Amino acid sequence: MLPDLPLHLPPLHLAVPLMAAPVGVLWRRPVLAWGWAAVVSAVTLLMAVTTLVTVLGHGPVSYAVGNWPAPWGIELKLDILSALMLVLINGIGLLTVLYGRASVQSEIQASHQYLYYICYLLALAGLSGMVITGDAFNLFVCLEISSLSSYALIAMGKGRKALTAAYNYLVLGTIGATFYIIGVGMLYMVTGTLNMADIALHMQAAPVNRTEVVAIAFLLVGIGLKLALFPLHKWLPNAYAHAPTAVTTFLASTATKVSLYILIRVFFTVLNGAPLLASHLWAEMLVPFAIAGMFSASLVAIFQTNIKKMLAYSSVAQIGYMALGLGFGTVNGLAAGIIHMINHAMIKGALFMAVGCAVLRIGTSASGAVRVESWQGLGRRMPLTMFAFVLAGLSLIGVPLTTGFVSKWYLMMAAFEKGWWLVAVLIVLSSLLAVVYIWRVVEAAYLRPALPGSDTSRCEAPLSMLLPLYLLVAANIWFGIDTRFTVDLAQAAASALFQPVTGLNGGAQ
Amino acid sequence: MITMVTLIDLVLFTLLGITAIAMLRIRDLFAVVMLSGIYSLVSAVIFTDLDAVDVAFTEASVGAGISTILMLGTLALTSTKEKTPRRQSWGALLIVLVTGAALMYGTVDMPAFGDAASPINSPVTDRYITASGEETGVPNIVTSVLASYRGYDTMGETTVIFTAAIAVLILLGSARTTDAPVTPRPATTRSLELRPILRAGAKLLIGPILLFAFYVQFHGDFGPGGGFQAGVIFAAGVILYALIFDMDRARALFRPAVTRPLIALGVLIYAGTGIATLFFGGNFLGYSAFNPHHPAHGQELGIFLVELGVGITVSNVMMTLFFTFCGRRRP
Amino acid sequence: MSWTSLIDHAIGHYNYWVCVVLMMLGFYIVIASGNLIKKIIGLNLFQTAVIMFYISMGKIDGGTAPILVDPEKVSGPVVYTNPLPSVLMLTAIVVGVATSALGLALVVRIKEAYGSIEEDEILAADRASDAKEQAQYAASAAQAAKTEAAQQGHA
Amino acid sequence: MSLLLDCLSWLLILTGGTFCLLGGIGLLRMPDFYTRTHAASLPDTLGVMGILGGLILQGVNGGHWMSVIKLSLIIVFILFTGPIATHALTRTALSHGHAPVLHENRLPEQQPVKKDSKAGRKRGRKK
Repeated sequence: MLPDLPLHLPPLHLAVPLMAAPVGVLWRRPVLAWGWAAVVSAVTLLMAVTTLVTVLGHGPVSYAVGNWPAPWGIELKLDILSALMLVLINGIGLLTVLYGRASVQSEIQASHQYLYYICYLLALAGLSGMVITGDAFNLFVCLEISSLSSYALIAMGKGRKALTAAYNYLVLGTIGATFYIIGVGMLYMVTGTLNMADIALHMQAAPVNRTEVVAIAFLLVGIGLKLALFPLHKWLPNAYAHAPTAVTTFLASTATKVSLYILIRVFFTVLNGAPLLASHLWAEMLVPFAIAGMFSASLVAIFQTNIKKMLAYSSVAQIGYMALGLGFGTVNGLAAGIIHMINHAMIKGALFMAVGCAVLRIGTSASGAVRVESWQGLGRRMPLTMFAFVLAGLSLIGVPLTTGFVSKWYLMMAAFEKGWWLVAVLIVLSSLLAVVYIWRVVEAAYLRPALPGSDTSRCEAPLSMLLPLYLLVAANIWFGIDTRFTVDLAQAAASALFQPVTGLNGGAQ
Repeated sequence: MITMVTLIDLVLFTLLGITAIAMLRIRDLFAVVMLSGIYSLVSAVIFTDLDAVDVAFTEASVGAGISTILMLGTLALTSTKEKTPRRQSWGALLIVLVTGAALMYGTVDMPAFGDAASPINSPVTDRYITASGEETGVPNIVTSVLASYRGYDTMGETTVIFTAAIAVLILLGSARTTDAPVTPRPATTRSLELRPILRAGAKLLIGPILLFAFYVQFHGDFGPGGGFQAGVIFAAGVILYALIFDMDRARALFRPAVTRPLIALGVLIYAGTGIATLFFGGNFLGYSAFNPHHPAHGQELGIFLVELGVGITVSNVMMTLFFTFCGRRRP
Repeated sequence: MSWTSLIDHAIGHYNYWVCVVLMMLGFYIVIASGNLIKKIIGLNLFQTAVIMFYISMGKIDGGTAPILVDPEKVSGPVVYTNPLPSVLMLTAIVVGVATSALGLALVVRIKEAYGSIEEDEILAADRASDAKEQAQYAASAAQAAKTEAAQQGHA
Repeated sequence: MSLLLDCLSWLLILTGGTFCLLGGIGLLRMPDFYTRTHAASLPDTLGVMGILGGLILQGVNGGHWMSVIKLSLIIVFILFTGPIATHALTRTALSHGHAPVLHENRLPEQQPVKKDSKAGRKRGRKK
């Protein structure tokens, strides 16, 4: 008897990459391992798109694992936002696998490449698992799958600094995860359930309780650490700078986004309608941190000589924008945050991919290849790569006709709607800082002479890397001009999140 | 209300606090590792006292056993002294004090310890206690919740262990490992071989340890235990053999070529059981579908299978971890 | 609040307080210690304390371990301690040992790469190599600019 | 019969407890590694055996035969592991040149409580 697969898609989003990883032990040859990862990513992307279509057509999906109804069993819950996240994660995943073959070949020793792909599949499984689950503790388990595999992926970077970066990420990430389970434990203590919607129902009914307040604070700090929200971002720049470029691309465009997704879940599903949220204090508390992050991280980025590190600091700043969207605490603000989350995944994905192309061809030491000086004269040597970098950079700055402009536009609209004029001005000002640091790279590549002794012959990255790169750049332009898809979806997702939670088992909307 | 349990609890908790403070102050890492083993053991006693026998079992075998061995292996490869004097880090102290104060503030509204009326003893728990016996046919509620009601979590847990093994193989699995027999072997190992009493004692113990592992694996439905504890105990038996007799001989018995595929196999058994239920018409991991006429029998079969998967993965991961850490040559 | 109720409160929350103190001891070791192994040990301490916190909340006075007993063998109803925290914490222990194994493997590799497991020494080594690289690249960039200027002057 | 068993069991438990306590005191008060190991092995053997023996009698008294069997097995295992562990520990110490502090090689001014192992080892080698 064949199962009705579309009906059972929710658990398969986790189970398929999770089972593909151990099977991957069999394919030791790098080509086979790569092919396997690519096939699995394509399948999961297909599943994710199917789920998104289903959710858009028929409303949120709820799935009782093991036939145990929530709150006794674990419930998987897919609404528009989680389906959107699934498409984002798996889409970026497929692109980085396709892109990563040449990059991984040059940066990771051949005997370890199959382990790299296994770890990638595990990270994919963990991230998908976090997005689909409706259970607060199950989220922690999936978080650990993705975290452990990310630590290993980062440690695979060339050079010893990758090891210390992975170690620091491990320590801070574990503290974050532990804070998260302390928070979940306290919520469980006062509500007696682990199902997010069920927790929300209990909290709606009960008066404000000091244990709940502390629990939410711990959840915030724990997720903030994983999200690298300023000032909890200390692990991120080094981790991104020293990881293999394919890993940086994947993590920068998915891992922090999923952390933001958890934050949204806590604010809008767990705290849904609870007396705690009445003052919107929690969301607004994010605003000062978000703005401080936007400025301080951008300023630090300006003074970086390591391009990967510069982009990593820029990520911290961009996380500030997303958190700011959440901090408005309005439907439009949340929508703006979600829009920027999607757009930033595309922007940073493209930028890091371009960096990877350059690293492949410059080919000095791990840290040498990403120094601004090494990039001098690169405009003539790798015109296509640099052109992509410039386009993605423009999108990061927020020039009209790019996705970056769209997200900043909606953020400013949300600020105006709230009457926060100063915040709107600050958004523009901090975007100017991005001009400075992107310009430094562009200047080096196009206007400065190449370093003595370096190869100046024209040498473009292989097509297998350029194609995914240009696909993302094209997406940046496409969604910058035709904003319907992202904006409509984000607004639908945001307004769905503002619906009160009224019951379990799919009755959330 | 002061009961005997509360009293024992108070004493043990105080002991735990003292151990933790000693761990903070001592700079000899060897002593700190030993203290952390003691800390785990005392925690295990407290867990038993608090009726969490499965957790106690796991903490004793993992915290006091495997963790300590891994740490000792690391010490052997690095150094046993903490060089930098403990910095008087006021920033760290401030962070910790603020966090601690927040937690203390949070305890104010917590239900009292041992209170049967506290919210966590809610309908969710009620069903586990009253209905799990009939629904799953497994008397140990922890096992039935772990493997069935929240089996999806446990699948994730098995994957976490698998991930750790892959990660450790990435980091330590090549270059410096001693695949060929090391010559000459360090003096301590050789002197160990000359110890008839130790060897005789170990010979007598290893058999029962391995047997006990199987007992724990298959008796986990009825008493404390299950795949995870069984896996750790089995690995502990092998580790004992490797420590006292010979690393190379142990590795020849449990070759990486065998253990590594088995790690993957365990995860596949678990997730495969989930997929199999789909073919029987149930939801993912809905074991009842295995036997539509007697759902409880289906549950028993499913729980047996996934526990087997957990046991296979965990035992092989633990052995792999041990061999990778302790097989690495000192730099 | 009367004295007796205060004492009752203290006894009812002593467990949680000790757990908090243990958590904070572990947390302090993690963030204040400069030794990489000790940090991992601190993480273990922290996590074990959290486990204890969960298990404490599951305990019921007069309860017994959540393994069903044959109702015919005992007289009267049996109170079982809450099994759910145990289940959750079994998972947490596994996650904890996985994390510390990975952390320790990283420490071994760091020792091999840097020759040290002290945070200060590693930072110093990194700083030294950074400064060297910085100087090297600054020099070559300056040289490149000079050559370019000379070429333009020549033209 | 049952009263007799009960008394005997409590006697055993108390004896075991006393040995454990003595072991603890000895661990703190003894001068050097070897004597301390000796003290530490007391709770491992006599202490545990006393307490478990007492518990076995309780089990016999109450008819919990499963517990009696399990407790007896524990005694057997502890009887194995305790002395072996102590033996391995002391032999390793001895083979690493850790000499016992004997009466004749203790300096008169040295406090017996401050067992300085390094000083002890040096003098041990001289001998």
